Amino acid sequence: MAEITMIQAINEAMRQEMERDERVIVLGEDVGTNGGVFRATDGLLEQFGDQRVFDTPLAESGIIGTSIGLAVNGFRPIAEIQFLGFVYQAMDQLAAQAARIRFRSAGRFTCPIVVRSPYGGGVRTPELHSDALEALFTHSPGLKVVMPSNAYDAKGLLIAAIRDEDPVLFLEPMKLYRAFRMEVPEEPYEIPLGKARIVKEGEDVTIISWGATVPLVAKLAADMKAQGVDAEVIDLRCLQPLDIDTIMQSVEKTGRVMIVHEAVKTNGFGAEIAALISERALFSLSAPIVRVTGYDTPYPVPSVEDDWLPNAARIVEGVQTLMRY
Amino acid sequence: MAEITMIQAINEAMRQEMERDERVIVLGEDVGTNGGVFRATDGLLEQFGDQRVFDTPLAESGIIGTSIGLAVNGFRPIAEIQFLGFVYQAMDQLAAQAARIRFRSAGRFTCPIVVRSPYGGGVRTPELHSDALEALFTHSPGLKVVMPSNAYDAKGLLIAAIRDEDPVLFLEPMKLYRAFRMEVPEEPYEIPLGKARIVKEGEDVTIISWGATVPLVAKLAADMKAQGVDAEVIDLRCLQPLDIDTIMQSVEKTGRVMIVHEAVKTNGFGAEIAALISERALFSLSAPIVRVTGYDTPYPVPSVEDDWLPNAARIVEGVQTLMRY
Amino acid sequence: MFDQNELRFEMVQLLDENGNGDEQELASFSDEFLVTLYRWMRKVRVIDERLLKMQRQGRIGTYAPFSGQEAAQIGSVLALRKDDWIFPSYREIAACLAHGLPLAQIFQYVRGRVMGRKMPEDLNIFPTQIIIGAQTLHATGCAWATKLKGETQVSVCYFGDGATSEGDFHEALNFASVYQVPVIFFCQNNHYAISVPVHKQTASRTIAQKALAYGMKGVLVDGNDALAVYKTMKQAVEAARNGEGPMLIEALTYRLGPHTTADDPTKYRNAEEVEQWKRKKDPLHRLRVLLEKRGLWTEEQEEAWVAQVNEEVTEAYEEATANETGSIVDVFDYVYGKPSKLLQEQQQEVARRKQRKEVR
Amino acid sequence: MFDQNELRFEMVQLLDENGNGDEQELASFSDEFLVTLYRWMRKVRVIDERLLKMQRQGRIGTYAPFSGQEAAQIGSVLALRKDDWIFPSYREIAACLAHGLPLAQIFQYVRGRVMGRKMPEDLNIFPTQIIIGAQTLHATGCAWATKLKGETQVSVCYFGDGATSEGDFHEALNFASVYQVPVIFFCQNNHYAISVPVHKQTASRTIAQKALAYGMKGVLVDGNDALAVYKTMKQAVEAARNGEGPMLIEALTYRLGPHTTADDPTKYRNAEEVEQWKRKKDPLHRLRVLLEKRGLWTEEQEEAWVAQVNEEVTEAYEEATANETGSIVDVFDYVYGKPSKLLQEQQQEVARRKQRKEVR
Ligand SMILES: Cc1ncc(C[n+]2csc(CCOP(=O)(O)OP(=O)(O)O)c2C)c(N)n1
Ligand SMILES: Cc1ncc(C[n+]2csc(CCOP(=O)(O)OP(=O)(O)O)c2C)c(N)n1
Ligand SMILES: [Mg+2]
Ligand SMILES: [Mg+2]
Repeated sequence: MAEITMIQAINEAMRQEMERDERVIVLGEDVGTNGGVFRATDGLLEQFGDQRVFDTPLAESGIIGTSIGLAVNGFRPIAEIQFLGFVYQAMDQLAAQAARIRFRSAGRFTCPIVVRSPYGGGVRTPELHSDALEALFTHSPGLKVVMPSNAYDAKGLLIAAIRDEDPVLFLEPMKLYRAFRMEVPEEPYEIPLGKARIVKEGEDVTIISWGATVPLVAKLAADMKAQGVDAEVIDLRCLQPLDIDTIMQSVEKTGRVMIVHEAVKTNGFGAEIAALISERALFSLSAPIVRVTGYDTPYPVPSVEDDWLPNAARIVEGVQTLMRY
Repeated sequence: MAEITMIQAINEAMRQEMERDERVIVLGEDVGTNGGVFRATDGLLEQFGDQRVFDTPLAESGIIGTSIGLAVNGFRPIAEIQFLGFVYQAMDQLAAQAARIRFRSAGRFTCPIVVRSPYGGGVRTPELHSDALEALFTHSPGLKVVMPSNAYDAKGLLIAAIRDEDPVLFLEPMKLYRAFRMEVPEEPYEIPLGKARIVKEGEDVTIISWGATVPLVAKLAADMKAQGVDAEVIDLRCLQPLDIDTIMQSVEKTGRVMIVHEAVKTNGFGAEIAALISERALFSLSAPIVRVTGYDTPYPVPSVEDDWLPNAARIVEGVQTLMRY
Repeated sequence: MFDQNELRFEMVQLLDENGNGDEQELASFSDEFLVTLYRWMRKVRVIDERLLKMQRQGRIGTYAPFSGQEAAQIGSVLALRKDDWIFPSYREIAACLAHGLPLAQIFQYVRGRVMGRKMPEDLNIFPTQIIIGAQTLHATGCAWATKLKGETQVSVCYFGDGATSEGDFHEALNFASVYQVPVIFFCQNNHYAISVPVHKQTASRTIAQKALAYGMKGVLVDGNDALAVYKTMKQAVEAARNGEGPMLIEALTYRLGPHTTADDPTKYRNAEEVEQWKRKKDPLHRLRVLLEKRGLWTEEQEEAWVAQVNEEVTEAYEEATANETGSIVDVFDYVYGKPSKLLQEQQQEVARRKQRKEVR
Repeated sequence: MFDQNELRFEMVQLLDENGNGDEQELASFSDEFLVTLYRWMRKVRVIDERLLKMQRQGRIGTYAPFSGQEAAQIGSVLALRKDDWIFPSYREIAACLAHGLPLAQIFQYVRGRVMGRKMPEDLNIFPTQIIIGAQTLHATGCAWATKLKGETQVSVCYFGDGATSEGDFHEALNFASVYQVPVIFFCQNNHYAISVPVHKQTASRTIAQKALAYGMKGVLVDGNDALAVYKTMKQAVEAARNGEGPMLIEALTYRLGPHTTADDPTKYRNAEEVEQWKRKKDPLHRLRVLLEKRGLWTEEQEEAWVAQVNEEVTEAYEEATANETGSIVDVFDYVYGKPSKLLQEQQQEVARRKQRKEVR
C-alpha cells in the first residue's frame, strides 16, 4: 500500500470515480489547467479532458447553481469552492436550493452533488480563507456534511460522497493536506457516511472532534495516557448524518465529555453535540461538558491565529478540569 | 397610552427615529410607495420623501452591501429583507462584510445598520417565506440578533437597534404582526439589547423562548398554572448579546428547562442555550433539557405546517416529561 | 465609449393591438395553429380567473395571477418540443399547463399539499421556484448537461423584470454564454416587481440589451403578441438546438391583476394605466380579431369553449380534493434518500402523534 | 436584436508602447506632472519587488504583487482629490500608497498584524477586501451617501476581470446606475483571475461593454498607458462629481508576476506571453521614454530615486517591526462597540493566558 498525503488521497478518489462513472465531472475556479490552488484536481483535466473538468467563471453561486441543473439532468458534479469562506456567496444555492430539490419535488428530482472546500486555520491565509463554517450547514436540512481528518478517511468518504444521491458538503482541513502520509489502499473503497471513528479507546473522558483538530487531539490523548488519563477520542468524520450511537456509548462509559472544534463557539456544532448528550445522557455525566473552540470573534489575522485556535494548553486544561470531578 | 399592534409599533419606532435623526434612512424592496408588503414602512415615504426612503432593485446582497457603504459614510440605514428566507442571498454581505467591518478595520469604521426581516410560520406562505434562520447569525460574530415577541418590546428594541453602533438583525414574527394589540407608550423609548424579559415567574420549570413562539408558551404556562405546574417563562428578546444571567438564575431555581423555537432543531439556537446551561449549571438540573422545535426538515407546505411547528401538545408533553423527574 | 444612447432599439411585433399585421407574415401561420394558440390563451385566462375566485373563497392559498401574460407564456411554450425543459417561477402556471402539467396537479400546489410540487415523471418541468432568479442557474446547468450528453433538448427559463437585478441572473447568463449552452432566458417584463416599476429596477432602457454584457444575443419582443413571441421563441430554440448557444428574450407585457392575492396594486399604479393595458393591449383580443377575420372563431365557439374549460376546472378541483393525501409524516421521506437515525426518531415521533390524532 | 458584433470597439491610448503619441495631446501634461507620475510608478515597482523578496525571506506573509499594473493604479489615483474614497482589493497596494497610506502601515498588513487593516483616520480608504467583488457594493453605498449628503467626493472601486463574474458586481452597477451615484468602477483587466484567462471568464469581448446592461457609460482604456488612464479617470471623476453618475472603466493591463507568492504561473501561461508584456508593453518604459525625450529624467536620477525608495522601504520595515503591538487579547475589542458578557469572559480567559505567557 502506498503512503500518501490527504491531498493525494482526495485527488485519487476523484480520479477513480471519474474513471468508474462518466457522469462524474469536476467544476470550479482554477480546478482545470491549474489543477486547483492546492492541486487537489491536479491531472484531472489532462486525463479526462475539458468536457469533464471545467475552469468556471469566478462566481460561487454560479458554480453551485449550475451544478444543481447538471445533477438533476444526469451528472454527478464535484464542485469546488476554493476556500470555505467564499461559500457565503452560494448560501442560497446550497442551503435553499441544492438541499431542497428532493424535498421540493417530493422525490421527483434528486441532487447528487459534492461540494468540496478547504477550510481551517493555522496556515497564515488572508481573511476569510480559514473560517470553519460547518455549523451553517448542519442547520440546513437536506445537506450532508463530511469532514475528514486523514488521508484514508478522506479517500473513502469522498468516494462515498460522490456515490451518494444527496448533496454533500465535503470540508477539507487545508492544514492537513500535506501534514502527514498514511497507508491508503490503491483500490477504491467507501467509508459509509454517518459512521464515526474511534481514534483511541479510553475509559476516563471522551473527546469528540472532527476535521482539522483531530490530529492534535489524538496526539494529546496519547500524551495524557502517559500521565494517567485514559481519553477516548472520537473523530466524527461526518456531522450529518451523525453517528449518535458511537457518541452515546462512549459518553455512557466515561461520563466526561470534551468537544473540540475550530469554528467559533456560539452555535458551533459543538453546541448541538453538547445539547444532544445532555438530552440523552444527563445523568451519566460526571462533569459539565467542556467545549474548546474558536472564540466568538471573526477569524483573526495570521500573527495571532495560533492563539485563537484550540491549542494544546486549552485542551489539556479542559481535560484536567473534567478529571477534577 | 394607545393600544397598537406589533406592526404599528415597528412603524412608529422607525418614524420617530427618522424624525429624531436625519441619518436614519430606510431601503428595501417595496418599502416606499407600497409601504412594505406588511405595511411596516407605511407612510414613511410620504413623510420623509424619496431621499430618505428607497424602493430598491430586487437584490438582497445589493441592499445589504450598499447599506454598509451608506453606514460607513455617515448614515444609519434600516434595510428590509422582505422575508428572512431571502437572506441567504445576502449572507456574505451580512456575515462576512457588515459583521466584520469594525473588526477588519480595527475600529476605524463601524457599521450601524439594522436589517429588519419578517420570519416565522403559521401564515400559509409560499416556500422559503417562513424559515426561522436566526442560528445562522448567532454563529456570525459581529452581528447582534434581536427577536421581539410583542408590540411594546418591538418598539423599544427597534429604537435601541437603530441607535446601536453595530449591525443588528431584527427579526419580526410575521404571525404576530397583527395578532394582538398592546399598550405602547407614544414617546420613543429604548429597551437595552441583551436583556431578557421574564414573562411569568415560576418555580417548577423554566421555559425559554423568543419571537414567534412566546405568546403560545405564555398562554400554555398560564393554563399549566391551573393544573399545578408553575412555569417560569423567559422571553430572550435578544439572542446576541445574550442575557445569560437571567437564564442561569432561573435554571438554578427550577432545575428543569425547556427551550422552544421554530427553527429546525439541529444546531438551532436552542442547542447553544442547552450547551451553555449544561456547561454552567449541570448539577442544578433535575431533568434533561427538552427542546421543542421545528423538525429537521425544510419548512414544509401550508397544509402540514401547523403540525411541523412547535405546538401546544408538544410543549405540554415536554413539561410533563420534565416534571416526571 | 459604450453608451446605450448609441444602441438601436426595435421590438418584434407581428400583430398589432388591433389585430393587424403584415399579411405575408401572418399567412405563414396555419389556421389550426392559430386556433390552438387562441384556445390555450382563452383557457388559461379562464383558469386564472377561477383560481382567483377560489382563493377569495378560501379554497386555495395565496395565488399569483398571470392574466395579461398569456401571449408571452403560451406563445413561448408552444414553440417547444415536448421534451424540452422549462423552469417556472410562481407566475408560470399557464406555461406549465401548456407544457403538459395536469390541472389537478396545479390544485395540489395551490392548496399547499405535500405532493403539490412534484412534477409528473414524464414531464421536464422543474419544481416551481420561489426565490427570485435562482432558477436561471438551474436552467443553465440543465442545458449544460444536455450539451455534454450530446442531446437536443433546450432549457427555457422563465423570470420577471425584477429578477434581472439579482446576482444569480448575472452569473447564469455569464455561464450560459461562456459554455454556449442551449438555454433561453425568457423574461416577462410585466413592468412591475410587486410595486416597483421597471424604471426603478434598472437604468437600462431594455432588459434585452443586458445580453450585450455577456456577448449573448438579446431580443425585445411584444409580449402581448402571441405570434411575435412564438416566432421569436421558435428561432431562438432552433438556434440553441443547433448549438448556436443561449439567448435572452424580453417579452414586454403587463400583469393585469395584483402581484398576488395578498397584494393591493392600487397602492402603486393608477387605474388608467391598468385600463389602457386591459382595453387596448389585451393579448387575447388581437388574436381573436385575427381569428374572426379568418372566420375561425365565433362568439358561440367562445362561449362553448369557456363553458368547457370551466367544467374542466371544476372536475380537476374535485379530483384534486377528493382524496388529498400527504401528511406531516411524509415530509420526512423527502429530506434524504435515507433518513439519518435522528431524523427517523423524529419521524417516528410524528407518526405516533398522527396515530393519536394530534396531527393530520 | 442586440448583438455585440454591432458594437463599436475602441481603446483610449495617448502614449503607445514606444512612448509616442499625439503631440498636442501629450503637450497638455506638465513636466512636473509627468515626473510625479513616473516617480510614483517607479517607486511602487521598487516596493513591489522588495515585498516579493521579503516574502521569500519569510519576513512577510503571502503577498499579491502588482508589477505591470502601475500605470492603471497610479494613473487612476493621481486623478483623485485627497478626500475621494477608494475601495481596494488585495492587489491595490500601489493605489493605496499613492492615495496616502504610509508604507509602514502596509507592513503591518502584510505581516498579518492586528492593526494591519486599520486605515489612518484622515484617509478615505476602505479596508482591503478579500472577497472578490464585495467592495463594489460598499463603494456604491458610500457614493450614495455622498450624494444624499450633497457632498462632492467620488468613490472609486478597484477590482479585477475575474470580479466581473460575481453577482455583487452586477448588483452594484445596477444600484449605482439606478441612483446615479458618484462612483467609478475601475476594472484592471490583467487578463487572468489566478489561472483563468479572461476569455474563459466571459464571452463578452470587453469588460467595458458590460456597462450597457445598466444604462451606464463604459470606457476601455490602455491600462499600461498612465496618461490615458489619468485622462480617462479625470473625466470620469469630474463627471461623477458633477452629478452625471457612475462609469465603468476597463483598464487593459497585465500582471507580470504570480497571482500571489503561493501561485505558480507557469502552470497556466507561457513564458513568451509574459515576455511580450514585460519587454514590449511595460507601463514604466513608455513613460520613461517620454520623460527622456523631454529631458526630464536621466539614468542617474533613476538610480538615485531607486536608492532612495529602497531606503524608505528599509526604514518603513524597521519602523513597522520595531514595536509591533497587537495581541490576541486585542481582537476582542473590535467585535462590537461593547462586548457581551460572554465575550468578555472569553477575553478575560485569553488575558489570563497571556499573563501566563501561554499566548502572545
Ligand atoms: C430572492 C427573493 N427576493 C424577494 C422575493 C419576494 N418577491 C416575490 S415576487 C417579487 C417580485 C418579482 O418581480 P418580477 O421578477 O418582475 O416577477 P413578477 O412577479 O412581476 O412576475 C418579490 C420581490 C423573493 N421571492 N425572492
Ligand atoms: C468570492 C471569492 N471567490 C474566490 C476567491 C479566491 N480568489 C482570490 S483572487 C482570485 C482571482 C481574482 O481575479 P481578478 O478579479 O481578475 O483579480 P486579480 O487577482 O487578477 O487582480 C480568486 C479566484 C476570493 N477571494 N473571493
Ligand atoms: Mg415583473
Ligand atoms: Mg485579473
